[in-house]
Amino acid sequence: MIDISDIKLSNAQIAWRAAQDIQDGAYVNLGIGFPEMVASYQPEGREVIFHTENGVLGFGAAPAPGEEDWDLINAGKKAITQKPGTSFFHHADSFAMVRGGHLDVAILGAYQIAQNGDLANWSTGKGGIPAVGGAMDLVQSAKRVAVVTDHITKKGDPKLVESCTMPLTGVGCVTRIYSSLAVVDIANNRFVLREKIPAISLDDLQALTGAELYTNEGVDDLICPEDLL
Amino acid sequence: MIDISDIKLSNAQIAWRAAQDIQDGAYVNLGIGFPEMVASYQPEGREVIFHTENGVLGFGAAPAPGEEDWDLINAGKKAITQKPGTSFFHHADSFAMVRGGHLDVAILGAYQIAQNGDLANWSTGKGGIPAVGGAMDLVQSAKRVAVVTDHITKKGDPKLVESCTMPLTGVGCVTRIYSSLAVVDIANNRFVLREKIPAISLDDLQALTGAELYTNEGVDDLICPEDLL
Amino acid sequence: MDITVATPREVIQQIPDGATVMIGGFGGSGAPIELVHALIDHGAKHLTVVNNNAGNGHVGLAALIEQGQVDKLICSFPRSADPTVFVEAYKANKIALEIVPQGTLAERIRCGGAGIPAFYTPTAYGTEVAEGKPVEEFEGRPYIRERWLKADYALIKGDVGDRHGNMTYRMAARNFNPIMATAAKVTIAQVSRVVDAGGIDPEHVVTPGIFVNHLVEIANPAQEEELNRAEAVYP
Amino acid sequence: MDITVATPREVIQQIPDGATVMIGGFGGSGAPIELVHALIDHGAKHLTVVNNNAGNGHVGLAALIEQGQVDKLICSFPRSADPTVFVEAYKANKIALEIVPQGTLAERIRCGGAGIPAFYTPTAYGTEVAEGKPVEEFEGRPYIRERWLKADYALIKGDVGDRHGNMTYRMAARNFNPIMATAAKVTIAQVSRVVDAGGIDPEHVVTPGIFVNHLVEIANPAQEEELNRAEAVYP
Repeated sequence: MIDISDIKLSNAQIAWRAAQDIQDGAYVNLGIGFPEMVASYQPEGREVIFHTENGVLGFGAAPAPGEEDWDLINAGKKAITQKPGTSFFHHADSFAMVRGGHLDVAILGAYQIAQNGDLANWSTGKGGIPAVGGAMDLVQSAKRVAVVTDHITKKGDPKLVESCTMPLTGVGCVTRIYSSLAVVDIANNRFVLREKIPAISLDDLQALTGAELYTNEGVDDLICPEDLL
Repeated sequence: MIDISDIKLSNAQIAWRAAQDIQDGAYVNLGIGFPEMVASYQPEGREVIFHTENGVLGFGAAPAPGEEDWDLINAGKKAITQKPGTSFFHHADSFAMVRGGHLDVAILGAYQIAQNGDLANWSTGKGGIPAVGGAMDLVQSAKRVAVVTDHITKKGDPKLVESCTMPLTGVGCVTRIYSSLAVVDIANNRFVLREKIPAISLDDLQALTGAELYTNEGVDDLICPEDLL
Repeated sequence: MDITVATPREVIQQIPDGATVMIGGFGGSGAPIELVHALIDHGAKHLTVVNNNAGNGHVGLAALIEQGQVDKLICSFPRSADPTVFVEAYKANKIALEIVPQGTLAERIRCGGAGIPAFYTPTAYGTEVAEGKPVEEFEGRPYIRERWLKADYALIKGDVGDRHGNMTYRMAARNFNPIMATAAKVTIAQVSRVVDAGGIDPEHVVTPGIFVNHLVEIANPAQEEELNRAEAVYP
Repeated sequence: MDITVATPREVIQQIPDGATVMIGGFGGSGAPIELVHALIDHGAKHLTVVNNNAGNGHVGLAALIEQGQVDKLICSFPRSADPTVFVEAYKANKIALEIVPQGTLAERIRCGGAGIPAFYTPTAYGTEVAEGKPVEEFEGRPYIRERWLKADYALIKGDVGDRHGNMTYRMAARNFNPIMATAAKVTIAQVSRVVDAGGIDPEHVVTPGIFVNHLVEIANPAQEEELNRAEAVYP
C-alpha cells in the first residue's frame, strides 16, 4: 500500500480547505480539537459567527496567555474572548439553536464515516469511558455537517467505509468529508469524489477508501497553501 | 328558595377571605377580573409575589390614571407597575413556571365546580367565541388551585355541582372554593364545608349547593370585615 | 455582517399568499404594528396567523383580519376590549379559529424553534381541547401530546437591536416575541433603536442574532392601546 | 422576603443520603465549588449527581466522588484534563454512569423544570444511546422519546443575586445553572454578591427568584481551573 505520509495534507491544510466553504454570515460550530483550527483560516472579507455548546455565540479568539478568564471558555474548556456581537445564554437555549436547525455548519472529527453519511466519532466501542458531549445533537441537526479527518487511521485502515463498525454518533448526517487526501461528498448513499490532491492517483486513493468513490461528476485538484504545516 | 341577595358576601369580602390563606412569600397567580381583587387584601406583614402569564413576576399595583405604560400590563391587559424584585421573561419561560408547578397558589373564577374538583370557567358551551387563555395551564399545575365565586348563578342555579355540565377547564384541580356564602374544600371527591356565613342555615346552604356538603369535620363561622363592599 | 433594512416594505413584500405568519405581542404590548401594517400594504392573502389574541379595534392584527387577508387564526384568547373585527369575520365563517391553551401555545412555538416535534403536557387533559390527541400516563398522571408549531415568517417587536440581530425587549412587551423569533424560517424584527455590534451587553441579549433575519428601526413605534383609544383605523 | 443565608453549611446539611443532586457548571466554569465542598463536609452519601462532566483534579465534583459520596453520575462528557478520580471509581465499579447527549441532558432538565414529562428529539436516533427508547416518526423523520430529569436539590452558582432569589450569571458560567435551578425541589445558589430587591434590573434577571430557595454570598469564589493548576486537594 502506498505511503501517504509525505504527500498528505497537514491538519492546517485540511482546516484551510474546510474554511473556504463557509459562507459570509454563517453560524458555525466547530468540534473540540482539530476542527477548531478551521476558525484560523476564514477567507478575508467573510464574517463567520461561531457557536459553542456551552452558551456563547459570536465569540473571539483565544486570549493571550495569562489573560484567561475561566468563566469564558468554549466547549473544549479552552479560554476564549468576547467581541462585539457576542451573546450568552443557557444550555437549553444553546441546544435549542442546535436541535432547531439554526446552525448553518457543524464541522467535526471522525473515527469512521460510512457512504450513507453515518458518523462514528464518540466511542471506540472498546471499553474505556464513553463521552458523547454535544456531538450527537450537532450531527443530527445542523443544516450542513462536515468532517475534517485523516483519510486513513494511524494503522492504515480506511476511515471512509461501507458501513461503520464503531458506535454511531448519528445516522445519515455527514454530507462532506475534508480528508488529508480528498474532498468527498456523500449523496444518494455513496461517496462522490470532488477533489483529490494531485500527488495521489485515483487508484491509490480508491485503495485507501473503504467503499467505492464515484468520480463521474468530475474530480478537481485539491490545492492548499503549502505553508500551512 | 331563600333570597341571599341581602346576606351574601360582596366580591371584596370573598377576595379578602381568599387573601387570608396566602402565606408570606407565596408566588401567586390571580385570574383576570374578580380574582385580581385578592391582591388588595393581603394581610399586613406578608409579602406575596404575583405572577402574570405574560411574563412578569413581582409586579406592583396599577399606576395612577395617565401614568400607564402599555408595555407593562398584566394578563388582563391592565397597566401594572414595577417594584423592587420585579423580573421579566418570555412566554415559554412564564409557562414553564406554571406547568412546572412553581406557583404556590392560583385563584380563578368559575362557572361550575364539581365535587371531584373539576372546574368549568372558560366556555359556556353555547356558541359564542371560546377563549381559554392561560387558565387550563394554571389549574392543572399550580400547587394549590382555589376559586372565588358567587355560590349560585344569577339565575339561582348552583355553581357547586355533582359534575360539570359546561366544558371543563381542568379535571380534579380545585381544592378550595371561596364562595359568597361559604368556604368549601374538595377532598376525596366531595365538598367539605369548612366555613359558612352565620346568616344562612346549613339546610339553606345545602339547598343552594348541587351536591352534598360534608360537615363532619366541623363548620366555622365565615366572618369578613363588613366595610368591604 | 449587517441584517438591517431601511423600511419594513422591502422585506415584508417577500411574504407570499398562503404563508403562516407568527405575530408577536400580547394584546398590544409588544405587537409589531408597523410590520403588520406593512403586511396590509403588501396585501398577501390566505394567511394563517399565530398570535395570542385576535386583534383589537381597527389597527394591527384586527386590521389585517378586516382586510380579509387571514384565513385562519391560531390563538389562545380571541377576546379583547374591542374584538368586533374578529367576531364578525368568525361569525360570517370568513376565518377559521384554532384555540390553544396559552402555555401550550407558547411551548408549541418554543418546540418549533428547538427541534422538538412533540411533547407531553398536563394542560387541557380531560377537556374538549384535548379531544383526538394522544394521551399517556407518566408516573401515574395523564398527559396529552402536543405538536410543535412553526411558521414561514415571524414578525416581532423589540427594543434595541444590533446589526447582527441580537435583541432586547421592553418589559412585558417581551412575551411571545423571543420564542416566535426561533420558530420561523424567516424572522423580521422591528426595534426602536438599532446599534452597532457591541452596543448590547452580551449578558443582556434576550434574542441572539442567529434567530433574526431582517431588522428594521422604527424609532417611535405605535402603541396599539393608544391607537385604539384614539379610534385609529388602518389603512 | 429574604432567602439569604450566612453560610453554605446551614442549608447544605438538609441534603439526605440518597438524594439526587444537580450541580451546575460546565467543567469548572459556573461550578459551585464552595457549595460542593460544603456537601463534602456534610458527608451525605449514595448521591446521584447530575452534571455535564465528571470532575477534574481533586476539588469540587471530583473531590465529592473521591470521598465516595456519589453512587451514580448522569452526565454527557466524563472526560477532562485530569479525570483520574472518576476514572478510578468507574473502573472499580464504585460509581454508575449514565451517558446522555449534552443537548438531551439540557432539555431533560429544562423539561423537569417546565412540567413536561417526555419529549421527542432527533438526537441519538439510531445510536446505542437510543436503545430501548420509544421511536416515532413525525413528518417522515424518526425521533426518540426522552424523559424529564428532576432532582431533590440543585447547587448552582451565579454572579449577583437579590434577596428574592433573582439572579444573574457571569459569561459562559451561565451554562446549566439556570435550568437546574428550575428542576430541583430545593435550589441552593451561591453568588458573588447579594443585593437588595431592586438591585438587579428586571430586564437583566436570568433566573427569577421563584426558582431559588436559598441564596448564600461567596464573595470571591474559587475557580476550579485555578485550583487545579495549583494542584489543590479538598478536603
